[in-house]
Amino acid sequence: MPLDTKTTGFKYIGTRPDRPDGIDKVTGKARYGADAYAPGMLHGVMVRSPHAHARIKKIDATKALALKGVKAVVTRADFPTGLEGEDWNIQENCMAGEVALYDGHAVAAVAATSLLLAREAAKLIEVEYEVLPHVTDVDEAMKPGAPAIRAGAADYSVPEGLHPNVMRYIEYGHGDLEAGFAAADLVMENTYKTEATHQGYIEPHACLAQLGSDGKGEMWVCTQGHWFIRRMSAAVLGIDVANLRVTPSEIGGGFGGKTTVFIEPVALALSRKAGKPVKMVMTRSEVLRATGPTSSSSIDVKMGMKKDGTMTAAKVTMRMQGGAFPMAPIDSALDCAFSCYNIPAVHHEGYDVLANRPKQAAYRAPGSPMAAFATESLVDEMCRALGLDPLKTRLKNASREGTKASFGPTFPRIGLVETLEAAIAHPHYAAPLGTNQGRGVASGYWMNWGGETSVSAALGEDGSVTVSVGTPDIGGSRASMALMAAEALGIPYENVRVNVVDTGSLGVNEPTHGSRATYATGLATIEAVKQISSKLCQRAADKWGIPAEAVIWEDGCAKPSGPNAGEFPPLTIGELAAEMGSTGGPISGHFEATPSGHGGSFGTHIVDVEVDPETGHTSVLRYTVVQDAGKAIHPAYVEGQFQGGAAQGIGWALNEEYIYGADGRLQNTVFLDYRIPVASDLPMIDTVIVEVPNPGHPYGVRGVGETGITPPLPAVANAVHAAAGVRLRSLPMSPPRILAAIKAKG
Amino acid sequence: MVKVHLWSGLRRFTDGADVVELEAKTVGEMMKALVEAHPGLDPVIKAGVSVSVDGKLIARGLHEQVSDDSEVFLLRQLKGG
Amino acid sequence: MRYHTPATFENASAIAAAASGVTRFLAGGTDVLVQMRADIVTPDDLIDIKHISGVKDIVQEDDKCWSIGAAVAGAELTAHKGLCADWPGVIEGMGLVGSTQVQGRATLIGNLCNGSPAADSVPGLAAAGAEVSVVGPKGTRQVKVEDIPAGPGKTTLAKGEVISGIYLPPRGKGGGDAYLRFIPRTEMDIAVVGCAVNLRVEGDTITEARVVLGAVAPTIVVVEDAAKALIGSTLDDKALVALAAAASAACRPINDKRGTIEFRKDVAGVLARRAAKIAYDRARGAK
Amino acid sequence: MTQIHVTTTVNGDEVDFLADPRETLLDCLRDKLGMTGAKEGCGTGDCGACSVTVDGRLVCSCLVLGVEAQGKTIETVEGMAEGEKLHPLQRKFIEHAALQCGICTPGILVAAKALLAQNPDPAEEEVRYWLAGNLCRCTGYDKIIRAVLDAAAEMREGV
Repeated sequence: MPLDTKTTGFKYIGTRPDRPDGIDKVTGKARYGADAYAPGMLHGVMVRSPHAHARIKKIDATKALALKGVKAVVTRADFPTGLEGEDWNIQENCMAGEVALYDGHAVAAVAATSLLLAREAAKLIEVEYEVLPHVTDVDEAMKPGAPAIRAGAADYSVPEGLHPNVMRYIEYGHGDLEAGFAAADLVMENTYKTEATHQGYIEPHACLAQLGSDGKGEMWVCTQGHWFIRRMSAAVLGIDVANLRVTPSEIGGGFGGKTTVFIEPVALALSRKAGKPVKMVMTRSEVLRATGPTSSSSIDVKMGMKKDGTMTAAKVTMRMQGGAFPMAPIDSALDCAFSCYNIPAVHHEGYDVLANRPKQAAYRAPGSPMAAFATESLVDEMCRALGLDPLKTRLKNASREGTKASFGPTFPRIGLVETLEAAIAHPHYAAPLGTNQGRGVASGYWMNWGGETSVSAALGEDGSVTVSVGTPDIGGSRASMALMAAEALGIPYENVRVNVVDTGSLGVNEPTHGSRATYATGLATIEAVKQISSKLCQRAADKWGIPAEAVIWEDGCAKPSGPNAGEFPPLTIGELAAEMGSTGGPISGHFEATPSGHGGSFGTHIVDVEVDPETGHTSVLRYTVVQDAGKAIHPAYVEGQFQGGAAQGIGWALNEEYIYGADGRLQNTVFLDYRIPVASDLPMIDTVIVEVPNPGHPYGVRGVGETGITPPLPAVANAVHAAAGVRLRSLPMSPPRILAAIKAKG
Repeated sequence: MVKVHLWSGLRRFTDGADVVELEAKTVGEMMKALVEAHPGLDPVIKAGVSVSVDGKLIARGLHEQVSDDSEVFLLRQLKGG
Repeated sequence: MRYHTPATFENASAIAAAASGVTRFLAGGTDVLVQMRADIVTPDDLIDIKHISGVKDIVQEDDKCWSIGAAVAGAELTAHKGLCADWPGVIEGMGLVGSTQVQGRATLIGNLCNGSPAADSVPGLAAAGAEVSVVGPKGTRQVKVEDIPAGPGKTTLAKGEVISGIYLPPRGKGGGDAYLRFIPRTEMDIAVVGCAVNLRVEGDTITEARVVLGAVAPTIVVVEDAAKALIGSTLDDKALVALAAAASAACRPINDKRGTIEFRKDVAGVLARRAAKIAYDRARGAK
Repeated sequence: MTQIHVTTTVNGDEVDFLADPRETLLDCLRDKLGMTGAKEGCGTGDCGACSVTVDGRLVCSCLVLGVEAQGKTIETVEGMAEGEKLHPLQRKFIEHAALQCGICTPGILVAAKALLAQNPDPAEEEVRYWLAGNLCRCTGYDKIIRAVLDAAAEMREGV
């Protein structure tokens, strides 16, 4: 795709205007998932398995249905059969079939005239279970004798002889590994473990669904991607996608967790059965028990290094459980494991394993934080052993343009070196530290994503422009799109209105995921509004009686392209728009693509912590994020992504974890015990935006949403080591673990 | 001939080769030729792969050009959060 | 669920005594509403005591004893200068319960009657020697705070009994108290270990002491040996070591999602030392 | 289930509704009065998204029963702006990009307003501890804290 790339001399790009949806969101007017109501609406409540693994012998809803005001009960029997592949997985996850596969797995649902009544009815639905043996730990799930969760479901890639819980096996690499290790002065190998975490969005899943017996339906839902919701819901229910119109609400956080369906097809099924709209809103406990947390992981990493810090070879073996369904993100985890470094010989191996836990969903750079925790911890340990500066050692080995990436291809223009240089030069890196304090650094990578994208732009009669996009605005993307449209058209930011529209109003769009919205929707927005300006040039040319090629678009005006084109005063967008009905009709632009020049984003973080040697408590004292944004369209929201990613990574490193009891039940199902960072846990988070323009975007944008969660896990572990003299190779580094390590050290 | 690099887990479908040479002018032709040459790869490609051409990830652009000196990698499909 | 708003504690007690199903008293509601929401408890009768006169009062009696109404919220205690000056440890314990929002509602008596061994305000109250008055079908009785909890989620209160108020003794000369807890974050967690120390000094020598641990046993633990380690000392290193050892030894904790047995024992000793230092400084500053 | 008639004042207006005694003030504000500014993030008082003030005291409306609102004065995010004039906190939140998804914003604004009412010049640490019960998963709190401190400074100058 030929792109008219521009990386300097911007008028609007790089400024920090107020976001267009700001007032709605500070006054309580913005409507989120649970803020919708419909006439005659019923409330739906799910019945969930209290067992980690159990055969469903019988479901009896007689007592529930006898309650006045209870309108429908659905079970798996109300869904079509014969689905295959991921469609079947999604259906099975939304409503258990023969076996409940994890604590919290939905087994039935009820709709009633009030929420209180629906809750009461749900308690009256009697489910008879035969409890089966369960396994929740990834390493345990691969051992002989572990209960097979779904025998015979492994794909082509799994060699014979592995436990039936292994769903996929991946192996790749390049270079001579043995020679590489032989050439090293130091070879180290360790095992690292990370526990599952949750995206922790503050807004629970919510939807308002209506489906008729004719298969025509509508849904209001908080989601990162309503076309995904449409496709998955339609598949689970066996209806046509075009018959289901999905409107996205404002969304209260997603981080990958709102890219799939949980309650949506069930609400539609209840609505179809009851003949009325049904609203379903998850409780926080349901969100934690039964949506899509991350995988937990167990990782072996081995690396060879010369005395001067040169990396000679590296090998990683990654085991991940993604719940009772395949598709734990081993692929991206492996690709990110050594992506920061130019290592002559690398080898990757990965196992995708089933366990009796909820089906994992994407969480911000899926797989990359776990991989970085292992690799970047090991690099730090090796730098310590060899007495090397950890940032300079990273710089020495850093991937750059032309490096053969650890996952195969040659890197195009990337910005890791620039982030490392900025981190080394940052005053934070040289600042003094006190007693029990330590500093850690780490780098991280996310490859980003382009994805299916459609954007429409329409010119208004007064010269203002409406842009219709399909990627929900989770963190200020309306502002970024408006800035790019304003820049491309040369009109004020305020004259662009960006709307996130429903599935009936635009072609297919993938969700706001994969750090793709500013990149892909931005690219499509620029191309769509450029169609408007080129049409306006044509109108001006017609008016002036000169060829369209002789007209250029500049500063919001059509102008003759030079003296040879003739002398005409510029025509403004407003003048041209006012006449468009009589000069050829309405003007709009449309662009659709699956752009693939997204380019990856690298980041380097510096963190200072203080560890209380008597309690193992870790305080984060200072934090700096350095990351390549390609070009920061709205720098305030880029900084926000950096800071938010760092905060989530700190939570993952220190206190967040899924805790399963011996009974296979999740023990921490509320925010009181699922401990995400609170305001008093964190310092200000300093940011440095590095801009190495991405040649794959007209303005050089790289996605920035995900990379920021990757370095904190190892950076904090490295800082804890520096502060307390102990190396924690299992996350979270909760106080009991740190104190035990300190005591073991003596 | 376009040289296509496969991940090594696929070697058992390609008689041990992790680079396969094919006649193709587009990504679409390349995928077709790949399955014709090594039918064992069919389920892999149907399950979804990404193709990297000269360092650029071609998600589903079957018409994208490849030439004999292109660097082509078959990669596992990835999605972000 | 029936919602009652009695005008006296005697009426509240009578409603509870006559009830046949599950009964809960409602003051701040920060535990009851959570339990209702989580389907742990759905009361048949919910008795809101906030319509009873005097429940929002903090009064210092003529003998310098403090009388605190049953519905006084944490934020109201924290804002009370006289009470904070006399019993800073008690108030800082209560102040640690939940968020600012929870402080707007949560009460000392609610924290006590919830029966959690990790309740942040209870060790401080017990260390201070606080008592509560219990109104029941058989009349009113005074009970020491440490005699109320009976185990996780359980109290010694009989059917129909309700606590109407709490009484802190006169502070007197040379007194100081402190409460510390350990949590993984800085806020919003349940205590993994809590420790309150209340002591009195004459000159630099400790003459009276009470040390109470939370979250290390089914109920709070009044640690006599820890108090002995302090009494007669000037909080020298030897006393601190003995104090920590006694505190650790008194723990009968469990492994759970919030901490391990070993961790709780260790940290109980650490917190005892740290809390004792604060209480000691306060006592000497107050003399 | 018997419903109880409740009369209360919300953002200066006297309103009434019928409440099942099991329903929270948050349920009543949202489902009976159509005031969906306060959000339910947890229902257990751990996230602060439902923050309102009752008789001037900051609370989680999910931890107050609707029937307890009888005769009280309630303020919500919907009452912060005066007509089209935003409260300085609201303006500073937009200026500082202190919201990303915005779901925690109503609760944080109500909580921050309550803080500044009792302490017009809080230190950073005081703001952080005061807001510890308001979870935000998007921002890492940095820009939220800056917006509150900046609004406080502006409000002090304005006095």
